[in-house]
Amino acid sequence: MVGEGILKGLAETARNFFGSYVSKDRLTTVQYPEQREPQIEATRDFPFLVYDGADWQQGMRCVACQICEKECPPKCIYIDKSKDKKPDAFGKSQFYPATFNIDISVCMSCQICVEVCPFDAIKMDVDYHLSSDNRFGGLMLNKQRLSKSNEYYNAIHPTEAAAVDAQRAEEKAKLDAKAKAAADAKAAADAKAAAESSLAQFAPNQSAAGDPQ
Amino acid sequence: MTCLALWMPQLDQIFVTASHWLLSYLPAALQPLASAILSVAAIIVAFATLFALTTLLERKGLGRMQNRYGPNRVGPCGLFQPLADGVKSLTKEDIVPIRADRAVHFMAPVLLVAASFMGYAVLPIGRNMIMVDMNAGVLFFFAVGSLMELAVFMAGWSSRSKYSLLGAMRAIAQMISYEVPLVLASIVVLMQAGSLSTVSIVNMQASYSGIWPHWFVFTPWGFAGFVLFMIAATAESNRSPFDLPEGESEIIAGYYTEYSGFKFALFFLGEYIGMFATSGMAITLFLGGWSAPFSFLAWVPSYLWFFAKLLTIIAIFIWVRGTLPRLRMDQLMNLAWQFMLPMTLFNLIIAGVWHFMPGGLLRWLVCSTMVVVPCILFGGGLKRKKKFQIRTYHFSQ
Amino acid sequence: MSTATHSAASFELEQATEPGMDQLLEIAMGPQHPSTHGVFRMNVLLDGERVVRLKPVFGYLHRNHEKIAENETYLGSMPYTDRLDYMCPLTNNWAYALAVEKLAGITVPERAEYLRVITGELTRLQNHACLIGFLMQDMGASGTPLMYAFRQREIILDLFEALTGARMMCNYMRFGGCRVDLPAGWLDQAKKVVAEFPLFLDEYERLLVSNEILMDRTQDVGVLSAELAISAGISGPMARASGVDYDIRKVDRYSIYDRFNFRVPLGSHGDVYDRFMIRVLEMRESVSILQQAMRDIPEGPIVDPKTKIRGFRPKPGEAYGRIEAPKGELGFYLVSDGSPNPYRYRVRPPSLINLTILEDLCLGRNVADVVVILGSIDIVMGEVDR
Amino acid sequence: MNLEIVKPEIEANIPGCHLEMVTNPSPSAQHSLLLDAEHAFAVALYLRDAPNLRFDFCSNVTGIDWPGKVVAQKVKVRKLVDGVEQEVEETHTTTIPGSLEVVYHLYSVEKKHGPIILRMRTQDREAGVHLPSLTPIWRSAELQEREIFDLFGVIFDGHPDLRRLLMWDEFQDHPMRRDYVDPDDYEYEPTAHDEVLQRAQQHFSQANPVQPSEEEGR
Repeated sequence: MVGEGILKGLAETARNFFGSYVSKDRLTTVQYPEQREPQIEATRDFPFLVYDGADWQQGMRCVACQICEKECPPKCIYIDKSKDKKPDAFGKSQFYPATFNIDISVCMSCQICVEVCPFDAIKMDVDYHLSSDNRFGGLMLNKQRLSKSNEYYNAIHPTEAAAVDAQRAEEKAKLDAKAKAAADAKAAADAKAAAESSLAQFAPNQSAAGDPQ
Repeated sequence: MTCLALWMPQLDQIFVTASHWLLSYLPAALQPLASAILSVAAIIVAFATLFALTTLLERKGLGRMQNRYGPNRVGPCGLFQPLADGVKSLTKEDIVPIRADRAVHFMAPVLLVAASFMGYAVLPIGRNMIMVDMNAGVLFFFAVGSLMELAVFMAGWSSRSKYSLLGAMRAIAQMISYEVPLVLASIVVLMQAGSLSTVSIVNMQASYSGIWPHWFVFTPWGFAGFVLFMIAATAESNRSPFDLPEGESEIIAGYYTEYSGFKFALFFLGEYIGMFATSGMAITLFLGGWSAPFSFLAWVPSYLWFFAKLLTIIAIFIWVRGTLPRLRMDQLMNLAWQFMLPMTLFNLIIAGVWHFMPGGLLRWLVCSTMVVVPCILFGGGLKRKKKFQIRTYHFSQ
Repeated sequence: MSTATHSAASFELEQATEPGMDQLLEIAMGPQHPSTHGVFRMNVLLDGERVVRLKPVFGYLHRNHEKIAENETYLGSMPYTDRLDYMCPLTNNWAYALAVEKLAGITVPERAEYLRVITGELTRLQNHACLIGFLMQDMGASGTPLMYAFRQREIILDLFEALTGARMMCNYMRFGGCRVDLPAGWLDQAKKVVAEFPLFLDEYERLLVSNEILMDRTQDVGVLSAELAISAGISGPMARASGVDYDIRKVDRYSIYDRFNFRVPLGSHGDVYDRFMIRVLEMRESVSILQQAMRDIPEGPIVDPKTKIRGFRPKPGEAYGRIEAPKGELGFYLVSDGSPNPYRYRVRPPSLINLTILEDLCLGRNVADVVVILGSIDIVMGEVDR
Repeated sequence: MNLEIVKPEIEANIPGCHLEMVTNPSPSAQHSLLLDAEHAFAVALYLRDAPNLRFDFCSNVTGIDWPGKVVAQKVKVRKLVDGVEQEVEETHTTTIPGSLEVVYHLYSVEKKHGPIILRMRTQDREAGVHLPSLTPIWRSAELQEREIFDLFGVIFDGHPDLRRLLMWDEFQDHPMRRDYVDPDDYEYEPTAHDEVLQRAQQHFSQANPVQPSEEEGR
């Protein structure tokens, strides 16, 4: 019979028409500004720089090694290495980025910078409200706009951040133990003075790093 | 209750009495002119509002069929969306192609809208609510309807665009082909009613046996005629699945490719108004015009029934649009000349048989068979010629 | 811009000089046209509405992907492959990873192979579903099938996002494995999605398969013979619709496809309807593969530990790796000279090569058929123009 | 497919043809056959039609640019310097001529085997180098050979419709050649990289008096 398939199709659209009033599964549209989709943990959009503690300049993990700049496929990262050094979270004296710019109009959110970073300093953000009225400057993020705290990182990617923190704590403990052993050895050789000075060296940084546990 | 029963006829005639009352203030010499202006204004306002409502309903209905919300941002439930669309089309730049024929390019949408509105002159919208009770009303309606073809062709030709030209060619071929079955399908009603006047056609249908009305659609020939008329009307008004003249995936927007801004909106308006007009004619011819579907509902104002029927037909249009893919030109022509035309001609014979046979079950049986058999024959012929079928597939090992 | 104007000018000249051409209508369908699936152009010569000649024009989206890749590290090209056929990023990743693994002789852990199969088949599901939607859109079905497909695709893209972090630009595969392991609860969710997918297919089939208008529009339209399909290098569902029994998953048995039990549907007519139906049937087979893969997935490492992320330098040589992508045979040809960048990087784009026979299919048909035939070929301009 | 078996078979069937095995040192071990241009068509036809081979599916066609190299070698030579025979280092430069190479990957749909890889090389890499087209044998080479013509500049004799594929017809150069220098008439795009920025600014100041209004926001 001619028209059978057409009637079947009509029945199907009618079913969907009424179904969309009944079933939530059918109507998948999210009414954006009022409704938001739940944040998926793995989501990524653009990179940011992690810092420990309260002060973004003090606690910045980035040591300006420029690996990410080299590996970035669209070459959207620009780093100037500092002239001087400052102590990092582990107490090692390191360079820091004098300039760290990411042009997110060029960035393609590929995450390769995160993968190659040996210092867990650059991670992927989830903030997609990035509209700007300035075509050129507004999408060029500088060091300050890129810096986000470790707490923020823990909030957006809890599983991944916990693993990173645990690893860093382990590293730090190792370094501490090493330093302690060195200090002990020194103390054995020399008396108290050396041990005190080494303690004095570590104390302020520990507070700046925040407690990773 | 008695109060309601008393008031209902008043309510039914409220527009008629109101216009009489308004006109009584004018000198007698001006009254015919003023009456015409008043009715024209009323029709334009009513159907332009219906157009706005339909665009919204269409988008919402299609949206729901496609599991979307449809427009719901402007105003409550998106009610002001048509208004926003209107403002948008008014503020858009009006672009005319350099090499276009500017005069014709301008006139085409105007003519289209004017032609599509003219048909309403003979449509009885309610009891005593008709602009001109012409005794050749149906003829006038189809004559005016064919003016739209001219407007469409003017648009396509004057734009000097290849897509517009293709669209216009398709439109002309399609609209002329479907005009034939459209008129032939309505002839059965004229045969039965013995009149070309729309008012007397509706009056014939507005009586009841028991609670059932005497609508022509409730006879075999009337049902076949109605279905054929609706198919032809869909093609006439370029609605999916017969929207080839503007098939957006093939020829951009067909004859109005080169129109923008308010002229584009006029095309849109003209198309919908034309669709309402042909639907209104289908209601008048087959669905008893403004008459109620059951005798006990006859107290509801007649114009409400008309619009209820109109909205139902529009809903079916939207439903079909949301489901079916478009036909191709040759298939469209095959349908017109190999199925619609023989069916409508055969329907004339059925109507004649119905007229001369004595009433009763036998008449019903004979006429129904006479509808079903050619339908299967012609439809099957269409299918057999194309040799399409559901296929089975095999798998490699 | 200059492309369009120059070509148009040269074309008009041609039109004037050839005899008998004044009776014909020349139309440039595209690059801005609703149904060219991107910025693709066909110069169509029409006699009435019948196509007399059709010349495809490419390159509007050309960005010299291959040259970019020659200046990137091997890993740096991985995110660019997402952008080739942006409907199915994961199979692009896979094909590239496979080619590099062949080039450098890297083995892939078993769990990673399963992850690749799962993500790859999910990609196939959503690509085929959407393609059918696009095809119906070209046929004028006002988007209803497309919206159903997109509803389903959304669910699959949510899975991709939960796993890879992005809906479309996944950048998930790595040389010797995958980037991240499944997050908690992902597999259960995916099982649910796959279990519900046949319901969607049933709905799709009720809506479309027996529709007379659709059959009338697609059957015996754009018939491609098996001989021409093989000679013209047509691959994927399009070749199988013409009855060419060639599925790289079966022929090459790459990855772990030899472990799964699935069938390869074959068409007999090679027309648009067959191409459409083959995709429907392939989706059903993909569902079966997915169910088997998700049942059997083992625990274990997801990436070969010997492969370095930085400083990856394969030995000099070359390799051609190919997979059965949803659109056809997607191959990557790599030449290494021992440096961190590939010396030569070539994509074998199924979309482009499947377009070889476009003119053959369209000649003598009319404009309405051209868009349907183009829709059934399944192209993505990101891949055609590269 | 074992090339060691195929090669003598072809050589036996196509008289006068000269085939050379190109070994591939990488773990993929996809070795290839280098054809000479005169007999390439005949060899390809044989590969397609020989009943035991039936390579009817030409999967991939691509070009490779091998620019000419100047290799400097330091050689120690004994020479008479100031009447005394001494060992002196001398630099010998040898020029390896460049070539454009076209690679065909063939599979067989009928026999389900493959790949077999064919290569052809041009004499040099000047403008207007010719190679025979294999499109008459495999239609799938049609667009791909056009692409090679477009991007590498190899002219395929016997190709039915050899035009540029991806670049526009008026374009002059061949972008996939290794020595291609891209023109700096690209759109000004703000970037963090000095050299790109410099080139962009230079271009805009020379060619176009209109400067980009915004400075990059560093």
